[in-house]
Amino acid sequence: MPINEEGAAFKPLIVAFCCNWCSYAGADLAGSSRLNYPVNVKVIRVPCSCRVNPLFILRAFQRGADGVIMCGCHPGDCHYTSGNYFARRRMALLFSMLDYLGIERGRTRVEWVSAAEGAKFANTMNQFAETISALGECRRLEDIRCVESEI
Amino acid sequence: MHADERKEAETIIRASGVNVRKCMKCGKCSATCPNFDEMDIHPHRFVSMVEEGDIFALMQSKSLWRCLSCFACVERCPRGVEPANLIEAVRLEVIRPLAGNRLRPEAIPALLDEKIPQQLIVSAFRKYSK
Amino acid sequence: MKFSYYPGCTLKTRAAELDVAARQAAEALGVIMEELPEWQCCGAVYPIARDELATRLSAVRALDGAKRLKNPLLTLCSACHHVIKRVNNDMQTDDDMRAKVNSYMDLDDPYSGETKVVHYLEMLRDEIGFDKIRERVTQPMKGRRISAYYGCMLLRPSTVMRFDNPENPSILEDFIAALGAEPIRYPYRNECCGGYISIEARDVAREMSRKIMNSAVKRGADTIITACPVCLYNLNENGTGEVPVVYFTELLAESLGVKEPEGGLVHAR
Amino acid sequence: MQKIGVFVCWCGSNIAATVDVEAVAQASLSEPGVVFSTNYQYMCSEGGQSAIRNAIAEHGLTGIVVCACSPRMHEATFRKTAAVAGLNPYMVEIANIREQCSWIHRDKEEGTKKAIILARAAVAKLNRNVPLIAGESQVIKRALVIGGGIAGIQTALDVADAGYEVDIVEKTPTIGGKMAMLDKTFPTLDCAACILTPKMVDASAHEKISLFTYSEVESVSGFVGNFTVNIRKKARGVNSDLCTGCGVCIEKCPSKKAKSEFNQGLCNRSAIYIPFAQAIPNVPVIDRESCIKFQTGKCGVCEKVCTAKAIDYAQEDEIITRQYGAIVLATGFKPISLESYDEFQYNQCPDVITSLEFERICNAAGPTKGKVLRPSDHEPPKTVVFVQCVGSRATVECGKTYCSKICCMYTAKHAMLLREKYPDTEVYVFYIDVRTPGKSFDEFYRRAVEEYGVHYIKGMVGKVAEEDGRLIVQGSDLIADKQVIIEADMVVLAAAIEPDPTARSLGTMFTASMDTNDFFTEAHPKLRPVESPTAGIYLSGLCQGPKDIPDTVAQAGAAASKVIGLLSKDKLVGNPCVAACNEPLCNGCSTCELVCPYGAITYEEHLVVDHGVRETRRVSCVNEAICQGCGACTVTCPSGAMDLKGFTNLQIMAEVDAICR
Repeated sequence: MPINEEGAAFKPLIVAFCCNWCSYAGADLAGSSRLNYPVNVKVIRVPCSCRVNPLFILRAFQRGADGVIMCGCHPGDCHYTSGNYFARRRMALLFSMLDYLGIERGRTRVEWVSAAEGAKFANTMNQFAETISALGECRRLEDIRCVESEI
Repeated sequence: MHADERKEAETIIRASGVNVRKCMKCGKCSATCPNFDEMDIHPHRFVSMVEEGDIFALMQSKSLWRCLSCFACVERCPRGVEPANLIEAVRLEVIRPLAGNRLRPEAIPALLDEKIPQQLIVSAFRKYSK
Repeated sequence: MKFSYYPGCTLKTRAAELDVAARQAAEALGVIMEELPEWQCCGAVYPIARDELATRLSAVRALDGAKRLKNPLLTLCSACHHVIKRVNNDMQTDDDMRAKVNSYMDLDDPYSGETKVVHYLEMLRDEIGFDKIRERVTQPMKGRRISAYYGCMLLRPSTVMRFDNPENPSILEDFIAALGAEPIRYPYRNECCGGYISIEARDVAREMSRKIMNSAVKRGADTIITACPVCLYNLNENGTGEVPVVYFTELLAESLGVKEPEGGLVHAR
Repeated sequence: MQKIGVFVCWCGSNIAATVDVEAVAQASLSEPGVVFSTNYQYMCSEGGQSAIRNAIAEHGLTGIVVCACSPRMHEATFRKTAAVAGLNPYMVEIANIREQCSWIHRDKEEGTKKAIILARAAVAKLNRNVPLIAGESQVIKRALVIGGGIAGIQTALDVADAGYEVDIVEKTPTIGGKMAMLDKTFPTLDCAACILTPKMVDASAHEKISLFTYSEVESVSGFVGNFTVNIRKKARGVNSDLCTGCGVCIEKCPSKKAKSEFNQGLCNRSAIYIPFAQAIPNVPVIDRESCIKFQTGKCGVCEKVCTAKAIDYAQEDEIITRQYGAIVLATGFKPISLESYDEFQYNQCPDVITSLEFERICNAAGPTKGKVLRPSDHEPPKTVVFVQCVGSRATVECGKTYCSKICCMYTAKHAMLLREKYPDTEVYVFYIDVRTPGKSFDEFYRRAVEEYGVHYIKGMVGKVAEEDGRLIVQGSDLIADKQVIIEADMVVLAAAIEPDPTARSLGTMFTASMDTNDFFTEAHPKLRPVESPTAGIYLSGLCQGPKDIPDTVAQAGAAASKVIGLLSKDKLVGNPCVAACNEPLCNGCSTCELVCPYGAITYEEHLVVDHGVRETRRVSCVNEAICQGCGACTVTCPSGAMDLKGFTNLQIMAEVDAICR
């Protein structure tokens, strides 16, 4: 496990965008089934995966997130019929651009989690956290002005 | 449970790759077994006894030498438990230590007839000796 | 059509008919069976335990040999097929096993299950096709009533073997029909014959073999065919002796007209 | 500047055990805008809610954050609380510190830290909330019920009795479903037909109910209160208005080799047929696959013999478009295919049958006129073996992981009926567990054992083999620790049940979510059991999960009451979290219109003031009644003019910032 300067074990900060109808409910089910996943995974609820603006993801990396995952309904099961298809295409382009900028592919992910898949949600988060732990901290897009202004 | 027995149980579960907790105790393995009547401990009890860690009794069992590895129990188990794999793992625990062998090379010639295929001797040897 | 061929130890000795007839028939059907230049006994039983490494190696050597020759691996004996197919499956699906075997074998190119394992019957069904075989038959077995005995090794566990429906197989019946004979189905064709138990408890094998043979005979079979030397031994030596038990390849060679008929049905009685 | 109150719930020990609620409340006080914070044992209780109301009044709060369970659970509750206290309900945000914090993290320090951050994110979002007012939409006072089995019929009757119009769409030629096939029903043993057929007649005669049999739902659009559905009426080949149901065509039809679906393939039917005598409507259907006229062009016997001139070979499928306020899914079930269970020889031996086939054999209107005879030789069986859990409770590929729930009871019923009719018949039941939770259920099963002498054997059957015309059943008796061999004449398999295969495509069409077994999921497994998570879609009967007839009828009534509740409203309060266009930024490019799945976006010429310049421009307009608030347009908009109320760019950015700080 990578160790940061203070000597503490590195715990990646992960932002998870979850659609209200499937994935957020899946995350709730993971909770009510008491399935463990890392504490630094923080979920933001959006109505649909297609509400996730690429700017939100850039912002997360800019503010120090180590990984961003977007979860939606399975293809064909979108509550709004087609939102997840838009999301899938947008993310394919965004992730490829982020890769070009040096945000490794492993730091971004799209996963379909239905309301019945609490176990899949927890497993996905565990795996994702593991992948990012191996990649280490992500400072590539960090906004230095933000950091300095806080000092 | 004796500490040695607990260790044996762990070894058996590891080597067999069987998750005994998946068993729902329906008995289809024992219903299916073509050699049921020859066994003192029946396939479904193998599963529950491993679960309970009752290994020494299994290691004494005649069933170890009567399971034919025909995989009928494995095929038909509705929950994918694989009882034959457990029996194999217990059998290995018996024959692996020195002097655990059931079949000795010296004994073979007397058992042969002129038609026995090599494959049969090899399989018996693999199952009964190490 | 070219295959690397793994005969196995018994086919070189007691079950030579199985092997010889298979080669003759393959030649007549235009299939090239190229015996692996080096092979060892497969071990006859699949090492079920996950901590058994050495007993898997000879199968991996055969598989790797075929891989280097870029051929699918053809098997004939049921036990060899069972062992090699399952070890191949381990190499494909069990990361831990694959790593251990490869580090032990130290191959130039690590083996991870690339070779396709094909049983001779699967070759007949999937590569040639029983319809084609029907056309090539010169001595159709008209009027013959033949039962197939599958045994365990080819069918189970079906999730790995993927050979045929494990409870109601039909590949041998289709084969029998292709030769012009009438296939006789009976319920115990996939039950165990007793296998290696006959070395220790012949009476057990006797009971099991008789149940199988009785069931086939009651339905009017005049011959039983099999692909396995142990099955053949048990049915012939421990069965009721009412009908002959022969290898399926013997019938094939015979009906393709590439085998002297007298060698066929009187075998091993 | 907002004046925010933060309310931290303990949820008994559910939250308080792993989150220091006091610390969360204290920490949130340092967040911008927060003027008040507190914690309470059960925020959702009356005490908790009144604490919220008091705090709003006392501190003049402009918004509240509740740190509690999932917003899917109690967001609506707290919005109502806020509204009562005079606060706009959309000035409420929930921080989910139960499902997504206390329940998944064991370490109290870590859990508390995370809860503080989640609260901070909710506060950050709330700082950018604005009051929202929900729009209203019309409710069309008609319901659609998909599926005409007992579930669909009961729901339709209950809704129609309340005075609303109901349409039933049934894919087969008659209503009645699986229940019509049954002989007797447990635990009272009254005959299924006697209790079902009057309901079928009621449904067809009800002035508020329209039946669309031999019809399927083709497509749907719209939303709760206002669905538009296209129904495909498949061509019967018979004009329903002219047909008198005399049955001469069926009698004279020369093609009589088709397997009767209603009799589970145990006997044949003609190409022109009605499924069973009491079918509703009593109008035949031509099965074009087996009709000689359709296959070869020659024949036409039915047309010749029909005095009513009702036969119409040229009839084509018809699409009917109807509007509905509510839709009920009642698509039912079927037994699983036993293709992968050849150890029981189902596909090889005609005397190995499924329980549903046994129902037909027992049924006085069935292929054997109610005499229990072997399909192979029409002889009465002397020994019958029942095998339970065939494909149920199985984790292997070909099975179902769940308990099918009805098999224990109907098997006891079958065993009992057999022993009653034929006291000489020996009856064995192989069971893993006998599960009889239900009123008078266990007593019923015990009667089978104690009074009727049915042999219950705890164990499973491993193999069935046919020898000399008998079925050799090899099973285990776990109590005796023995392998038993029973020579039987008939084997009856209690096959697992699964949702009807049409449910899958309907689920996609209606965006009604399904579980991994293709059962429809309910909005809440306990508290909203007859509603789909999609508004306006309700669930009735077995399509939601295995259940018997009493449970199905109860659920059908419950679904009906929910439908009535919806249809009784004149207007529905919509979701105010809809898209909105910032007109000065909009360049009228139409991209948003292209991605909108509801056609909610149109373009209009509006007077726009842009940097002091007044001009008329083509700008995007959102129809708030149609917009469902998915947000697809907001991301696709190249100029950033589109935003989603309640989930604005700034709100979500603020959450991101708060989480990453």
